[in-house]
Amino acid sequence: MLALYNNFDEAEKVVSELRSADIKGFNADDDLTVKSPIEHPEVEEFLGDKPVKVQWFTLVGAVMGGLLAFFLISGSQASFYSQMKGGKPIVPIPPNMVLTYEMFILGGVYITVLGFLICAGLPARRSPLYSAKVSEDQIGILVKADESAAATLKGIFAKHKALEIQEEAGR
Amino acid sequence: MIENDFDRRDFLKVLGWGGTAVALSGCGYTSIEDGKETVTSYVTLPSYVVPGISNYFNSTCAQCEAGCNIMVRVREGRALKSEGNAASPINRGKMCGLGQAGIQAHYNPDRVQTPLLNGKAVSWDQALKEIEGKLNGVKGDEVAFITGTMSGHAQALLGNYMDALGSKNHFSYEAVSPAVARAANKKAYGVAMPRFRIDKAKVVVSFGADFLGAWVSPVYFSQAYAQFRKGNRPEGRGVLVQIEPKMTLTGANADRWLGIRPGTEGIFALGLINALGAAGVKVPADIAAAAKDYNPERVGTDTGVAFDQINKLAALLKERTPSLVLAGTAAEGYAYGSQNAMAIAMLNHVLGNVGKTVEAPASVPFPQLAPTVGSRSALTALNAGLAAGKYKVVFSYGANPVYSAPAAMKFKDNFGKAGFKVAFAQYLDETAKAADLVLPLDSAMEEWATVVPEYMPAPYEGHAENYAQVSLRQPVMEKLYPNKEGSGTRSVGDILLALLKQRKPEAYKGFDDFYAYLRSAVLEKKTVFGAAAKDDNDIFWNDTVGKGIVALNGVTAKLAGRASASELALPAPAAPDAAYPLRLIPSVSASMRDGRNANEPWLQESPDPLTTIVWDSWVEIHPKTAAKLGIVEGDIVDVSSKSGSIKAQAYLFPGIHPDAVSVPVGYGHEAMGRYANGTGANVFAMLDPVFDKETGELALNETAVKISKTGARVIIVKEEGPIGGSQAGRKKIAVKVSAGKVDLTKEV
Amino acid sequence: MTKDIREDIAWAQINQDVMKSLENPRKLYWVILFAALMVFSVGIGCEIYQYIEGMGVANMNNPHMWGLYIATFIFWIGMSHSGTLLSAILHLMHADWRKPIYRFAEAMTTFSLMTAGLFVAVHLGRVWQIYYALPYPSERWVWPNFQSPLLWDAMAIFTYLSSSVIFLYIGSIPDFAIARDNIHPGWRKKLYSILALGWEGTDRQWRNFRVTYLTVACFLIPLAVSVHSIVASDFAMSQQPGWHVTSFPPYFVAGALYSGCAAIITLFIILRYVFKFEEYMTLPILKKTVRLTFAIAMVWTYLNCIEFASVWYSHDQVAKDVLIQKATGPYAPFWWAMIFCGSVVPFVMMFKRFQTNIPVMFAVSLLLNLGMWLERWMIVAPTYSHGYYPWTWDHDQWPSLIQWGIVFGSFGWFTLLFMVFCKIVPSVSMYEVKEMVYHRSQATKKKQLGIEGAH
Amino acid sequence: MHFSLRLFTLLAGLFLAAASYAADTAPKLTTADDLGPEVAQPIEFPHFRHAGDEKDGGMQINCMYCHTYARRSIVAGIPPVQKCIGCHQNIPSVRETPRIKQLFEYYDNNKAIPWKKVHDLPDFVRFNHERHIKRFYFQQDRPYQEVCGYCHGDVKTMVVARRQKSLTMGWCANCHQKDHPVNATSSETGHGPNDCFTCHK
Amino acid sequence: MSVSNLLENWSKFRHTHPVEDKGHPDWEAYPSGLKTDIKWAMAIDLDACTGCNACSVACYAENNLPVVGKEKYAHGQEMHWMRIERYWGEENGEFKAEQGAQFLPMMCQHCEAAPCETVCPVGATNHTEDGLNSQIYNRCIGSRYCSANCPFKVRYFNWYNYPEQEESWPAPMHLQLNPDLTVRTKGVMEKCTFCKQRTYVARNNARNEEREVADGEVQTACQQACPTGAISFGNLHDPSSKVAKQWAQQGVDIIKEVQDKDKEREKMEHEGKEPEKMVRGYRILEELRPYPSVMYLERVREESAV
Repeated sequence: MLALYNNFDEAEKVVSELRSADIKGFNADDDLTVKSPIEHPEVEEFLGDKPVKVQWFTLVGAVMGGLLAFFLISGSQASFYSQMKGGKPIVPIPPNMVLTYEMFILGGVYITVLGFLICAGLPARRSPLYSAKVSEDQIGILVKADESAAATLKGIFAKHKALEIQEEAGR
Repeated sequence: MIENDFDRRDFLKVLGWGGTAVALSGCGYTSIEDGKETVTSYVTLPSYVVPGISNYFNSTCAQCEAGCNIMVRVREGRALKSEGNAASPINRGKMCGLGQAGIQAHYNPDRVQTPLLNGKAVSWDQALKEIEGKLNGVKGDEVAFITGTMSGHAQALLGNYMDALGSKNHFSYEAVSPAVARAANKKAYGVAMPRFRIDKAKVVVSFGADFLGAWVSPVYFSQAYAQFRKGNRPEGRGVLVQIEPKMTLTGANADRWLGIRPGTEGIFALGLINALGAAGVKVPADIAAAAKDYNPERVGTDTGVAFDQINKLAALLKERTPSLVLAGTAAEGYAYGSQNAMAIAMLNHVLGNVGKTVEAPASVPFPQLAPTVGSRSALTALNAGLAAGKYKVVFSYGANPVYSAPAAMKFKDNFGKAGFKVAFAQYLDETAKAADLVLPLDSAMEEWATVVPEYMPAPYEGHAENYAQVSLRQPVMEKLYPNKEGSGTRSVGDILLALLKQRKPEAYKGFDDFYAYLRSAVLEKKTVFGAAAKDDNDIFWNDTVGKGIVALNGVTAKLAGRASASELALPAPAAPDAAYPLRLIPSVSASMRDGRNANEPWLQESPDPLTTIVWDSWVEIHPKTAAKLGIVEGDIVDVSSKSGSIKAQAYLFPGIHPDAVSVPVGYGHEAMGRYANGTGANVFAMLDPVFDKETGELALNETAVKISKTGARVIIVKEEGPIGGSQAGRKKIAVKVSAGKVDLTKEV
Repeated sequence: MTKDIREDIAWAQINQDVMKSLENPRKLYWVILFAALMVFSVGIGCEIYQYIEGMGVANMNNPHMWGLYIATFIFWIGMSHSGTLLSAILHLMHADWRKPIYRFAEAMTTFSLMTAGLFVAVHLGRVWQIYYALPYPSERWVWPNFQSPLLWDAMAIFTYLSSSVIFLYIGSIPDFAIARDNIHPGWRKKLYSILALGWEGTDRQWRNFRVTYLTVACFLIPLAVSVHSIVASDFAMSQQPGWHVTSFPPYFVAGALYSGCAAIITLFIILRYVFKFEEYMTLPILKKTVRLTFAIAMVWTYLNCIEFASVWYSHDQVAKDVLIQKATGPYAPFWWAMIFCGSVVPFVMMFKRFQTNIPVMFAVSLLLNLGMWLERWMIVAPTYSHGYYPWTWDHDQWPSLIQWGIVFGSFGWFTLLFMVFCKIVPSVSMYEVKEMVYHRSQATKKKQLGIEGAH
Repeated sequence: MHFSLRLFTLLAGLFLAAASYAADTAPKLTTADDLGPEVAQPIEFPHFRHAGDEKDGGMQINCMYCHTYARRSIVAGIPPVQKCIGCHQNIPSVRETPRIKQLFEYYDNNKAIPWKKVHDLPDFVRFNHERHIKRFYFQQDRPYQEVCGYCHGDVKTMVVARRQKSLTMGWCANCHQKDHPVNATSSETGHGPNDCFTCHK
Repeated sequence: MSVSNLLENWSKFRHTHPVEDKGHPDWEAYPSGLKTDIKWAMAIDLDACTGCNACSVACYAENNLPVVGKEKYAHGQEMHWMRIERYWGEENGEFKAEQGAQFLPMMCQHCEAAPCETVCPVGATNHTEDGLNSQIYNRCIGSRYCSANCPFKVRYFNWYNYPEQEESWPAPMHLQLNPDLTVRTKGVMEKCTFCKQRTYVARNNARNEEREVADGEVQTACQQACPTGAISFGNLHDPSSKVAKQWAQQGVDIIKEVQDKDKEREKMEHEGKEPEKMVRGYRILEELRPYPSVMYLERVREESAV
């Protein structure tokens, strides 16, 4: 069930009420989603804290990239017919460090983005309950609930004069 | 190096270069390609030829008259590179750039490949028949033969041919030979070209003798020079003083270069004698008499060299003996050139060098093989004859008079007057173009010949004092243009032999080609050539060919007493003509010489040592003079004399006397080949017809010129950068140290 | 005080305005596009000729082994840096006035990097063997030489390019969603729905989005710095006088930001006109950008002086000679032109009335870029013609028309890419403008409330 | 979510695989043993007949009897026609076979046979037969079939020779890296030169 | 096994040549029996050099150098690996010819620590185990960084496709090309190789006969041509070779960037003492620490002469 609201204040009220009101067959933690046209941290506070795990991907990626770079480069220098160049050691540290640094960043960025896609569940199919308005200027509140809870929820939505309420039956 | 189990001619037949694949593809593709190329394979092969390993064949360089002994690297039938023959006393395994480029004369794309009659290709038979026809009913003295310096059996054949024709008119012409000096030497020492022992001298005073660059036998003299400069030889490191109006390569290597006013070399020499006398050196009476008026002050004013320098030089010469004084091209190129040369030669007598550093030369025991050294007077004589319409048939070989004769001589027109003109030519050069019949010549890599060096080297590595040598030239690869159906090239020897057969068939029918003639001629005299009578001919011959040098017991000439110095009379330097204030000095560069090798790209591309200019000729002007005329580097200037003018780029050059300008000879060919044509200007053409009073040699340096800007300006194509030869204050690039500071005695 | 942006502007309005830029720009757009195409094709023609004939046609020679190609290469690399500056650095600083303009700045980053990449290929003598320089396990057991600064370059640029592409893309996912929702059906709609990855703006998406965007931004800043200091090390690591300068890396970075900002001003003005973005790319924002640029110009000038000073007071006569030759030799006109454009012209930006004067700023920004291009050329060429070894000193070597043609072609190529991009991707970040508007209106509301409370 | 996780693991796996492969790869890559193209020769020279084993009707002639330059020159070379004739004029039994007829034709017209190169390395590569023969045939005293076979494959079973080894740089290097005993007796080993400049000209 | 190889031979891969000289890592390729410890080096006596250009032409002949012609020469695109430089004496900005000119043959100095090697992106130029600065034509991709970093500017680039250009080797001139070398194509850097093809043959002969390369066994083309024998070339590690003797005698040590004798000379000059007899060996741009393998001997001029 998707309800659209005009501004954040209303949306927040709705959310908080939904969470406080204990409705059978409706778990506010899992079944409640807010869709907004812009990034809006306040709403999330009302949704209760949900941790973000992207940083871990970042760490792994960066470290992996760095190590890979160093060993790949030094290893290949060692296996390159051990050619002497300009009186420098065959495996010189400074240049390898430069490249390690670059690969460190490269790995970091790539894996971070990968992490983002995973954590944000993208790419994903769009749910049928979606309104173009959300990408424009309205806030959508999407709830999943049993038939039994439907009426109550609708009530709550209506109370806060939702602009529009979409409903999808089944499941 | 070479085993001779295989007849050379057969060898060349089997070892064709045709099949050899030449790697031009370079580093293009990275994959291996099977079955694209063919392997070099032969029907039969001498055991000493191994694919992938080079053979070296000894021969003789033909790039100049020095006749250096070379060995040519041959692989899979291709001549690759000529290198010096280490056994040779002339060049001792070394070579000059000019010689190196000989290989390009051989492979030159502009060679004449078939006989041409009035520009149309004909077969050799037709060509020879034509000659015979033209010679019919022509009296002997109506035939003239102009050649360059010649020697060896080809010359002997030529002599025989001229005799057969009953002609005495063999003109041996060299545009830049030291003929005047030779004449003067004859008077001063009794021999035309004594052995100059630079390697024995402590001081060498050279009056414009460019013995490191283009004088007589440069590579040989370079060896001597190296000796002379060694600090660890008993005489210690030698001192070289060069006195000349325009700096030559030798001048550039002198400890002291004196830029003297052109033409006053003789005066300087006498002044020096005078100064030596003053310094207490014993001077023969007649010389002293001749030199007495030349006190340093006067000489200083005449020559433009500060007189204290003359005294210092005298002191040096007095202190360090033996010394050696040389008279070179620059000194002799004047109306009174022989006077100059004579005066300079006298110096050697005064300094007592004769017998010490001026030695009696040895020569080969066969006069008919000895070189006929070319001269410019020969051309004058021929020209006179031609002008008078005396000659019906004219042959030319190894000379390019149409190019190198001064325009004032009108040689080209006179040449045209001759009824029938035959040119033996490798290129279709100016003379060949003017000729009716052109006979294509083999290159030096394709022909058989014997060469007697113009300058016989001093004994080397345990040779006898009277060492003399005959050098052999042998084909090192199959002809590029073989004699198929009458076309192709032939060696001068073969041509002369064929011509002789027309005259005296019976005398020469024994020899089917020049090789056979040469072989038998040598074997005839094999005892003289150092073989025992009982030696097997083939072994001896193969051995000789393998060595490329035949050492002989030469005949040593005597140094005769000198002529009296009483007739030494040197005019004071003429006041410069107002209309033509400057003196033109045609300079002879080591690589370009008289221009016969101008079509060898390596020579065009290798920078002139002193100016670093490539691919063009130039006008050397002293910065002061240039400033006066408002000329800057790269200005196209018009250099004009009474008899002609050229346009060339100006180059400001510190090594030249302010009253002189210098233009290199050898450039500006109208016809020769893709590399020579139109590069630079031909300075021969504009020379004034002034001749040496005694020898009648054309005086090269007697041309007065004026210079004017044309307004055009170019960026000179040269090796050096915009700051010329400056080191921009950098410490350690090319470092010079004064001899007093270093200890050279213990150097390896 | 004038506001950076109207706070009462309706969000729907924002969508419409920006979406319009994808539909119908002004005529000028097509003119520019066509011109760019022409110039680019000239460049291509020259390159083909050079490819066939060999590098000789560019009229380089023995001392002058590198010419305009490398100079222009550095120029483009430099240009790329300001995008990062605006999007990443200012993002971390929460300077929200960047929001309307950072999108095209990032686009500029990406495309100038692509252009720079072209020059690597153009410059090589045997570009068909370029794969030799890639570190891949080959049958031959050979590897590129990791000691070579050129290889660091390649690595750095690759990292930078890919990262900034990703950054650009991540940043515009929500806008793709908007485009997807608002555009009429057609190939574009399909395209956008793919690019949007099914973005719905759920709280979960936003949450991760925020963190990711921040992280990548953090990575980009050191990366950007490293990239241009590595380019600098192409020269600083070498031994040549005038190149072997310690202060090169920071000097290059400053120069990079400088030229980048100048370029942003130019493009700002163009886009503003072409896409009718007066509402969003407002004069106050221009003013802020200009001030930023002026600051950086001063930094660059300072570093420039430092470089000269360090050369001048060192006892390295050779390096000194190069400097003198720059100021007096055949390159003097260009060198002084560089000083003028780089250090004198920016003072125009001090004056308030010019800061918002479109034509003046347009001209100035162009001059600045010219100056920065000259700077790069003046780094490369004079050292060649005046190195350690006097004999190899050269007359000033003048690039051939081929060389010039390829250089100009690169500008065409860049403009082409950029203009096409702006036509396909919203060049103003809609959702962020909304945020900007939202937060600012909130702020003012609070202020008013405060005032009323006082009564 | 799960879709993306799978994607992630897949990508990460690929990345790691590629990386470890790259880091540890080179030696494994050079085991090619492919066959070169058929090369049409002017005369179909039956190598198996000359060099082949007894049981296959071969005469077990040493490679270097004909390719005699291999031991003293950089190239192995093709024998001059004279060499073939030298034997074949005394072998009347095969005198009339078509190939031998061809051979004698060439000889009588004094024409060299335009053999095609089979093992044709690029022009910038320098392969020295002499060194390899010295090292493996004379010093290590291996059988000649083996020594020549390293690079030329099993020629003694072929009619017209055909390339059997890849002869690529990696293939050469693979062997140059190995330690080979100095000679038949000693235990001391050394590997081929590693300098690019030794083989690249 | 690159990584394991890396860890096993770490120390080998870390030593810097030539300063802490443990030689070239590849010397292990030669079992003790045939160890040929070679360092090719050259000594050029500027006093003997007359600047006659013979060496330069010989180089053209030996190394398949193309003739570029006037127009390209004008653009500075000439290809002479060996160039003869001519300097004048200078006095307050004016050239002085009184002591003649000063010639300097300049070719690749084969530096032990060559600046060109480190910067090549593909490793086409390396330090070989016999002490040459190699140039692998086929590996070169033409980035021209090596030349940019060469203080002597002795590297020459193939600006055009000379092998296929009509004027470089018009038939039959191509028959003269030396089969022991590649003909370099468009876009490749090249330079003096100390006549690698010759040293290669000499070394192979030596190893076939299981001996060391004798002094004078191999001559470079320029050395062979030089009419005054100003150039000497040989193995610096063979104390009996002429080159080694010269280097030793001139007090030039290949792995020093400042020679002791120069230190002393400086000290004396600093103390205002006149250095008495000195030796004349020096290396160009030594102070940049490329450790060149070519030693020059100062030209000597007699000041007392006139």
